[in-house]
Amino acid sequence: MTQIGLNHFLFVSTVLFCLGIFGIITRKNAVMVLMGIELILNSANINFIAFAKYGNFGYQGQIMALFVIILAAAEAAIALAIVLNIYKTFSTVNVDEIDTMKD
Amino acid sequence: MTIYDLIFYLFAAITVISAFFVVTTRNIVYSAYYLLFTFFGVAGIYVLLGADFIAVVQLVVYVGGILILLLFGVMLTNRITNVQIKTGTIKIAPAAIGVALFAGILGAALLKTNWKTINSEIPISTTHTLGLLLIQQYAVVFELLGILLLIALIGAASMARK
Amino acid sequence: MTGNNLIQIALIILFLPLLGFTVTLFLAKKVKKIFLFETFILIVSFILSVALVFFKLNYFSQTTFTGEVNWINLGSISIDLGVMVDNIAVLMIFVVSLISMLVHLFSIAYMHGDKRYNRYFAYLGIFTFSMNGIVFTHNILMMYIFWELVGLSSYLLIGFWFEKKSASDAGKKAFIVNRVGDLGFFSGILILFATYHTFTFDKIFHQISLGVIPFNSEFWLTVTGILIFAGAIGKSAQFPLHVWLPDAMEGPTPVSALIHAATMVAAGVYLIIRVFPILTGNALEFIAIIGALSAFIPATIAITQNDIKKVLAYSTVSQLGYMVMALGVGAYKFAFFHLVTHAFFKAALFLGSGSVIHAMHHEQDIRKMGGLRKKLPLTYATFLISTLAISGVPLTSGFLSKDGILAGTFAFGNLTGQWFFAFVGFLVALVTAFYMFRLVILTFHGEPRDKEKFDHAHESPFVMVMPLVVLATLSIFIWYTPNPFNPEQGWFLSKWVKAPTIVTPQDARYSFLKSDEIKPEANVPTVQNVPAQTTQEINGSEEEVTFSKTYTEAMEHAHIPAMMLSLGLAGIGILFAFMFYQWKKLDPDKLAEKINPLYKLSLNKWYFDEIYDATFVALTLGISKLFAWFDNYIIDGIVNGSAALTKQVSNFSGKFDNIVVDGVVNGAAYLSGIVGLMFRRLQTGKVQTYIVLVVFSLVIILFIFKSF
Amino acid sequence: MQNFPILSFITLLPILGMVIILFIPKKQEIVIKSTTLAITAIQLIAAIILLKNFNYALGGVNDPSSFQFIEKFRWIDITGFSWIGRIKIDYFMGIDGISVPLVLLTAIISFIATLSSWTINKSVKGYFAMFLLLDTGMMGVFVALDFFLFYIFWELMLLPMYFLIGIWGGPRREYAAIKFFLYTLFGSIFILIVMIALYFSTTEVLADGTKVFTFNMLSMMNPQNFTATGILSPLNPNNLRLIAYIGLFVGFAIKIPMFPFHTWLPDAHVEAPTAISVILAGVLLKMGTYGILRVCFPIFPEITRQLVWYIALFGMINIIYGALCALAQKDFKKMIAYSSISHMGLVLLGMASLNSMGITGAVFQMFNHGTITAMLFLIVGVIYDRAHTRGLDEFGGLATQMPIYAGFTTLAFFAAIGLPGLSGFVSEAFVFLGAFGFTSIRTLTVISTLGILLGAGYMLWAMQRVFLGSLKDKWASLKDLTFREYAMLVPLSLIVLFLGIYPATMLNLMNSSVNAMVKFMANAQTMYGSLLH
Repeated sequence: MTQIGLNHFLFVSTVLFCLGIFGIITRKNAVMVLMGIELILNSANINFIAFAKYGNFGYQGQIMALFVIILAAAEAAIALAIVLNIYKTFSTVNVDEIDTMKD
Repeated sequence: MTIYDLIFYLFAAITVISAFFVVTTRNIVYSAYYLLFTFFGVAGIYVLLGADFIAVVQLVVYVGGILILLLFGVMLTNRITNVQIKTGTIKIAPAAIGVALFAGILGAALLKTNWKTINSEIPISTTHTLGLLLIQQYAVVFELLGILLLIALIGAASMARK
Repeated sequence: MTGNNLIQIALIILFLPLLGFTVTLFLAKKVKKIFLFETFILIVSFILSVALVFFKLNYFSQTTFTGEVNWINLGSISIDLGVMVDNIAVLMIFVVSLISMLVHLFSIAYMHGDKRYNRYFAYLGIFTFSMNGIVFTHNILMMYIFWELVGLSSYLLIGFWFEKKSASDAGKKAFIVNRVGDLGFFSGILILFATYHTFTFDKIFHQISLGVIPFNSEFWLTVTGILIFAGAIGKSAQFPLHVWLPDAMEGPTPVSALIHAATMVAAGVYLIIRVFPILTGNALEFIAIIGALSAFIPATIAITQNDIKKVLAYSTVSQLGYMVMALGVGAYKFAFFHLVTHAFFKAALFLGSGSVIHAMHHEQDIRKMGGLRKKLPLTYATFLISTLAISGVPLTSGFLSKDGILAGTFAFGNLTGQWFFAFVGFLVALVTAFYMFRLVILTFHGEPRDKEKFDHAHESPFVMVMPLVVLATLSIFIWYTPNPFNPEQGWFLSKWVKAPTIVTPQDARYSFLKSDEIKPEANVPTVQNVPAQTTQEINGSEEEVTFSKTYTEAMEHAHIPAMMLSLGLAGIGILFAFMFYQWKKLDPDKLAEKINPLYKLSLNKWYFDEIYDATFVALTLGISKLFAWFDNYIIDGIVNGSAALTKQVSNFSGKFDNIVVDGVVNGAAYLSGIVGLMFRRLQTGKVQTYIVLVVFSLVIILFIFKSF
Repeated sequence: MQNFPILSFITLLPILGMVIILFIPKKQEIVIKSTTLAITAIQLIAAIILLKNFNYALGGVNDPSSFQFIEKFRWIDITGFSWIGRIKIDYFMGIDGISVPLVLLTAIISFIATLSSWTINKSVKGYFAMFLLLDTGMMGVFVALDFFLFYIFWELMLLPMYFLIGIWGGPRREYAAIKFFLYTLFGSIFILIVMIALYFSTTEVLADGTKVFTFNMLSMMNPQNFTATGILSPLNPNNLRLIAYIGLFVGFAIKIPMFPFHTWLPDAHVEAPTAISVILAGVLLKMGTYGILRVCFPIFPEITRQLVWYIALFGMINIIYGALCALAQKDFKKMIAYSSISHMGLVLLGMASLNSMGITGAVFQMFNHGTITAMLFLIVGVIYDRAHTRGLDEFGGLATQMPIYAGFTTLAFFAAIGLPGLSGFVSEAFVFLGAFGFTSIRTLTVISTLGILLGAGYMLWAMQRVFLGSLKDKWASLKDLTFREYAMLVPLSLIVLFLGIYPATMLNLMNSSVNAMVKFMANAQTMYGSLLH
C-alpha cells in the first residue's frame, strides 16, 4: 500500500465514471439517466480538483470544478423540464420507448 | 497507514459503493437516496484534496438542490397514487462488458501514465482566494454563468409549464 | 401736353378695359348692374382716345412716341415691353374704342335677359384690352401676346352660348384655325429673334436697313415676311384659313360686329401694316395673291347664302381680302383707309343685322324676312347707307377707299404688266354690289314672307339705334376728305397716314417701291438707334421716299379710269340685284338651275370645310389614333412583351431549377437516403443503444491509438 | 440664420413627420392629416425663407464656392477595404439657381397634394407616412450634391411611390405600380453603374493631402480631378464616356418620361389617386430633367455637345407624339398624362439649345409644368370625386352646372396651351426662341412648334366635350367647388397668372446659374478637347 497519491483519486473517479455510464446505459427511466450523468460530472470534478492539487495548476482546477457544479445545476433544471415535457407528450419517461427519432 | 489514508479509503468506499447501488437499485427513490451518499463521499474527497469551499458547494448545490430536483422529477413523472417507482434495466450484459472494457482501458491508462506530481502546500482555507479569483480574473465568466443560470431557470420554468 | 403725356394716356386706354374685365368678372354674380361699370369704362376710354387722337394728330402728327419697360433681363438678352404711339396707332385706337363703346351700348339692349349677361361684358372687356394691346405695341412679341389674347376672347365670345354644339364647335374651330396661322407667325418671330436678338420693330427695321437679314439671304427675308403674314391669314380670315369666320357668326351679333367684322379681323391687316417695311417684293406679291383669292372666293359664296350674318361674314372676308391685296400691290395708305372705313360701315351693317334679328326674334334667314323697311325705318336707313358704302357708291367713305385700292391695282398692272389683281378687284366690286343689294332687298323691301314674325317686329330701343346712326354717319365722305371724289386731298391721307420707309434691300423690292432719284443709303443715318428706356422720337419730316415718282404718276393716271370703271360695275351690280329681287324681271332660281354646279359650289362654300375635314382634320385624328394604338400595342406591347419574356425565362429557369438543380440535390439526398437505409438498423431511436455504441467505439479507438 | 442647416431641415422634416405619424393611433385620422399638413406647411415656409435668403448673383453649377446653404461633412469613411482603398462619402447638400425653383416647387406641390389627400379614407396612417417619406425623397434629390446621397434620395422616393399607387390606386393599380417600379428601377440601375464608374474615375484631395475617390458631383465636373486610367476619365484615351452618358441619360429619361420609355406614365397616372398624380406630374417628372441638367450636362459636357441633336430630336418626338396621343384619348386623366409627355418634351428641347434663353426656358418650363399640370390633375380629381368617371365623352355642359370649376379649368387649359399672360407661354416661347437660336437644331424646333397647334387641339376638344354643350341630366346634381378645392386651385392659379405677367421673379432666380451653365458648356469643348493632347 503506497501513500495516498494522485492515482488513488483518479481511480475513484474512474470507477465513478464507469458506474455513471453503466447507469445511463442500463436504466430505462429518464431520471435515472440524469442521475448517471450527475455521477459522471462528479467524477470529472474529482479529476479537476485532484489535478489541481497534484499538478501545478494553482486554483484553476477548483474554479473549473465550481463552474461545473453550476452548469450541472442548470443542466439538471433544463433536463428535468424536458423530462416533464416528454412525460406530458408520451405519458412515459422510459427512454427506450421514446424512439420517434428513428423515422 | 495514516489517518489521512484511512479517511480517504472510507470516503472512497462510501462513494463507490453508494454509486454502485445508485445504478443497480430498481427503486428510483432508493437510487436517489444512494446518490446522496455518493455526493457526500465526493465532498469528503474534495476536503481531502484541500478544496474545502468546493466541498461545501458540492453539499449545498448537489445535495440541497440537484438531488431535490431529481426527486421532484421522479415524483412528477410517476403516478404517485399507485407507487410503481421502479425501473426496469436493459442491456445489462453488453453494458457490463463494454463498461468493464472501458474501465480496464482507463485504469491501464492511469496506471501506465507517469504523472508528474508536486505536493503543493494546502492553505488552510481556499474560500478567500477563490472569492478573489471569481471577482477578478474570472469575473466575466462568473457573470456569464450567472446569466446562463438565469436563462436556464426561466427556460426550464417555461418549458415545464407548457 | 408732351409725348410722355400721350404715352400715359395710351397706357390708361390700354389698361382700363382690363380693370373693367377683372371687376366685372369677379362681381358678375354679386352685382347685377356691374355691366354698367364696364360700359362706363369703355366710354371713358373712348373719351381718352378722342383726346389722344386730337393731340397726336394736331400737335405731333410727325412724331412717333415710344415708352418701354424692361420685362425680362437674362444678361445676354433683354426683352422690353412698350407702347408706341404713332398716327396709325391713334387712328386705329379711335376706331377700336369707338366701335367697342358702341357695341357695349348696343349689347345692353341686345343681350338683355341673357343668363350670363355680366360675363358677356367682362369678355368684351378682355377683348378690348387685348385689341388695344395689338394697336399700341411697339414690338412683335407683344403683338403675338395680344394676338393670342384676342384669340382667347374671340373663343370665349363665339362660344358664349356654349350650350349649342354649333357654337362651341365654332369657338374651337376659330381658335385652332387661328393657331395654324399663329404657328407661321411664331416661326417668323423665331427667325427675327434668332437674327436680331430683339423684338422691337424699330430695332429690327434699323438692322435690316443696315443690311442684316436672316441667314444672309433675301429668300429668307421673304420667307420671314410670309410667315408673319401667316398670322394675318389666320386672324384676318384670309384664304385658305377663312373657314372659321363664317362659323364664328354663332356668337352674339354685337360680338360679330365688334370682333369678327370691325376690329379683330382687321388686326391681321394692321399687322401687315406694322411690318410693311420688311416685306420684300416677293412677299408682297404672295400677300397680294392671297388677298385677291380671299376677296374673290368669299364674294362668290356670299351671293347664295341665306343667313343674314353669313352673307355679312363672307363680305367681311372679301373686304379684308381687298385690304390685304391692296397692301400686296403697295397701296399702303388705301389699305389702312379701307380698314378704317370698312370698320365703320361693316360694324353698322352687323349691328343693323343685329337690330333686324332682335326685331325678328332671332330669326336670321333672309328668306323669311322682307318688307322690314316700314317696321324698322332707322335701321333700314343706316343699313342702306352702309350698303352703299360697301358697294362703292359715291359720297360714301367706302367709295373713297375702295376706289383708291382699285386705282392701286390698276397702277400696279400698269407698272408691272400684271393685270390679274386689277381684274379681280373690279370683278369683286361688281359682285359685292350685287350681293349686298340682294341682302338689302330681301330683308327690307318687298312683301313680308313671314307674316307672324313681321307683325311682332318693332324698331329697336334707343341704345341700339344710336350706335347705328353714329356708324352710318361715319360712312359719309365728309369725315375724311372735303372732295368726295379725291381722297388724296383729304386730311386723312395727306396729313395723317404716311407711307413708311421701306427697309428691305433695294433689289428685293418692287421696282416702284424705291426711290428713282435719291440714293437710299443717304437716309440710313437719320434712323438713329435711340437708347432704350426713354421716349424716342423719330422725326418723320425728312424726305423719305417710299414710292417712286413713276408710281405716283401711275396712281394719278389710274385714278380716273378706275373710278369710272368701279362706278359702272357697282351700278351694274346694283341693277342686277334689283332686276332679280325687287322687280323680279329675272328669276334667280332659274339661273341657279342653269349653272347648277357653280351654284352648288357657291352654296356649299366651295366645300372648304368638307375638304379640310377630309384631309387635315381626318389626317391628324387618324395619325393620333395610329399613335395611340402604337403606344398601346407596340410600345406597351414591347414593354409587356419583355415582361412576359422575362416571366417565361424565369419560368424556364424555375423549371430548370426544379428539374435539374433540384434533381441533383434530390438525387444526392436519395442516394444518401439509400445509404441511410442500410445503416438504419443501427438507429433504434433509443438513447442507450447509442451510448453503448459510443462506449464500444471509444474502446476500439483507444485500442487502436494506444499510445500507452 | 447663417448656420442653421436649412436644407437638411427642409429635406428631413417630412421624415420626422413620418415618425410622429407612426406614433399617432390609427383611428385619429384628422390628427394624422393635420400633422401632415402642418409638416408640409412648415416645409413651404422654410422654402420661402430659403428663397428670401438666396443670393441671386451666385452661379453655382460647377463651382463649389458659389453654391449656397452648403452643408458638407464626412458621412461614411471606411478604410477597412484593402482592395478598393478608402471609401469616403460626404453628406453634401447645396443649392444653386437651377435647383431652387424645384425646391420651391416641391414644397408647394407637397402642400397642395396634402390638401388633395384629404379625401383618402383607406388606411390613412400608412398613406400619410408614405407620403411624407416620398416628400423627403423628392426634396433630397434636388438638394443633394454628392452623387451617393443623390442616389439614395432617388431610390428613397421609389418605394413609397410604389405603395402609394399600388395600395391607394384605381382598379389596375398593381399593374401600374409594378410597371412604374420596374421601369424606374431599370433606369436606376444605369444610374448606379455610371455612378460607381464615375466614383472610380474621380479623385479628391483631402485636407491632409491624401487622394481618395469621391462621389462629389462637383469634383466630377472638373476634368482635373479625373484619374489617368479611370474608365470614365477624359484623360483615358479608351474611356467609355459616351456609353456611360447614354446609360445615364436613359436612366434619367425614363423618369421624364422620354419616348420610347414613357408608357409607364399614362398607366401610373390613371391608377394613382389624385394627390399622387399631382406629385407624380408636378415633381417626379422634373427629377428626370433635373438629373440631366445637374448630372449629365456638367459631368459630360463634351459628350452633351456631341449628342445635343439627338436630345433635341427626342424632345421633338416627345412634343409631337405626346400631343397626338393626347388627342386620341378618351380618358380625361390619360389625356392630361400624355399632355405631360408633350410638355416635358419642351424641357428636353430647351436644354438641348445650350444657350441661356433655352435653358432658362427649360428650367422655367419645369416649374410651370409642375404648377399647371398639378392644376390639371386636381381638376380631373374634382370631377372624378363627384362623378366617379373620367370618360371625356360622358360629360358635357358642365360649365352651366359648375361655372367656377369651369373657370379654373379654362385657366389651366389655356395655361397648358401656352396662352400669353399665363406662365406656360413664357417658358414655351423661351424654349422655342432658345432652341431656334441654336443652328443645328433649328429644323427640329420648327417642327416642334406644331405642338402648340396640337396642344390647342386636344385641350379645346376636351374642354368642349366636358364643359360645353348641353348638360346631361345625370350630372345635374354635381356641386361646384368646395372650400378645400378652392384652397388648392387658387394658389396655383395665382402663381400661374403672376409668373405669366411678371416672369422676371423666377427668371432672375435662375439667371446666374443658367448663365454659368451656358458658359461652362461653351468652354467644355476646348477644356476637354485639350486634355487628350
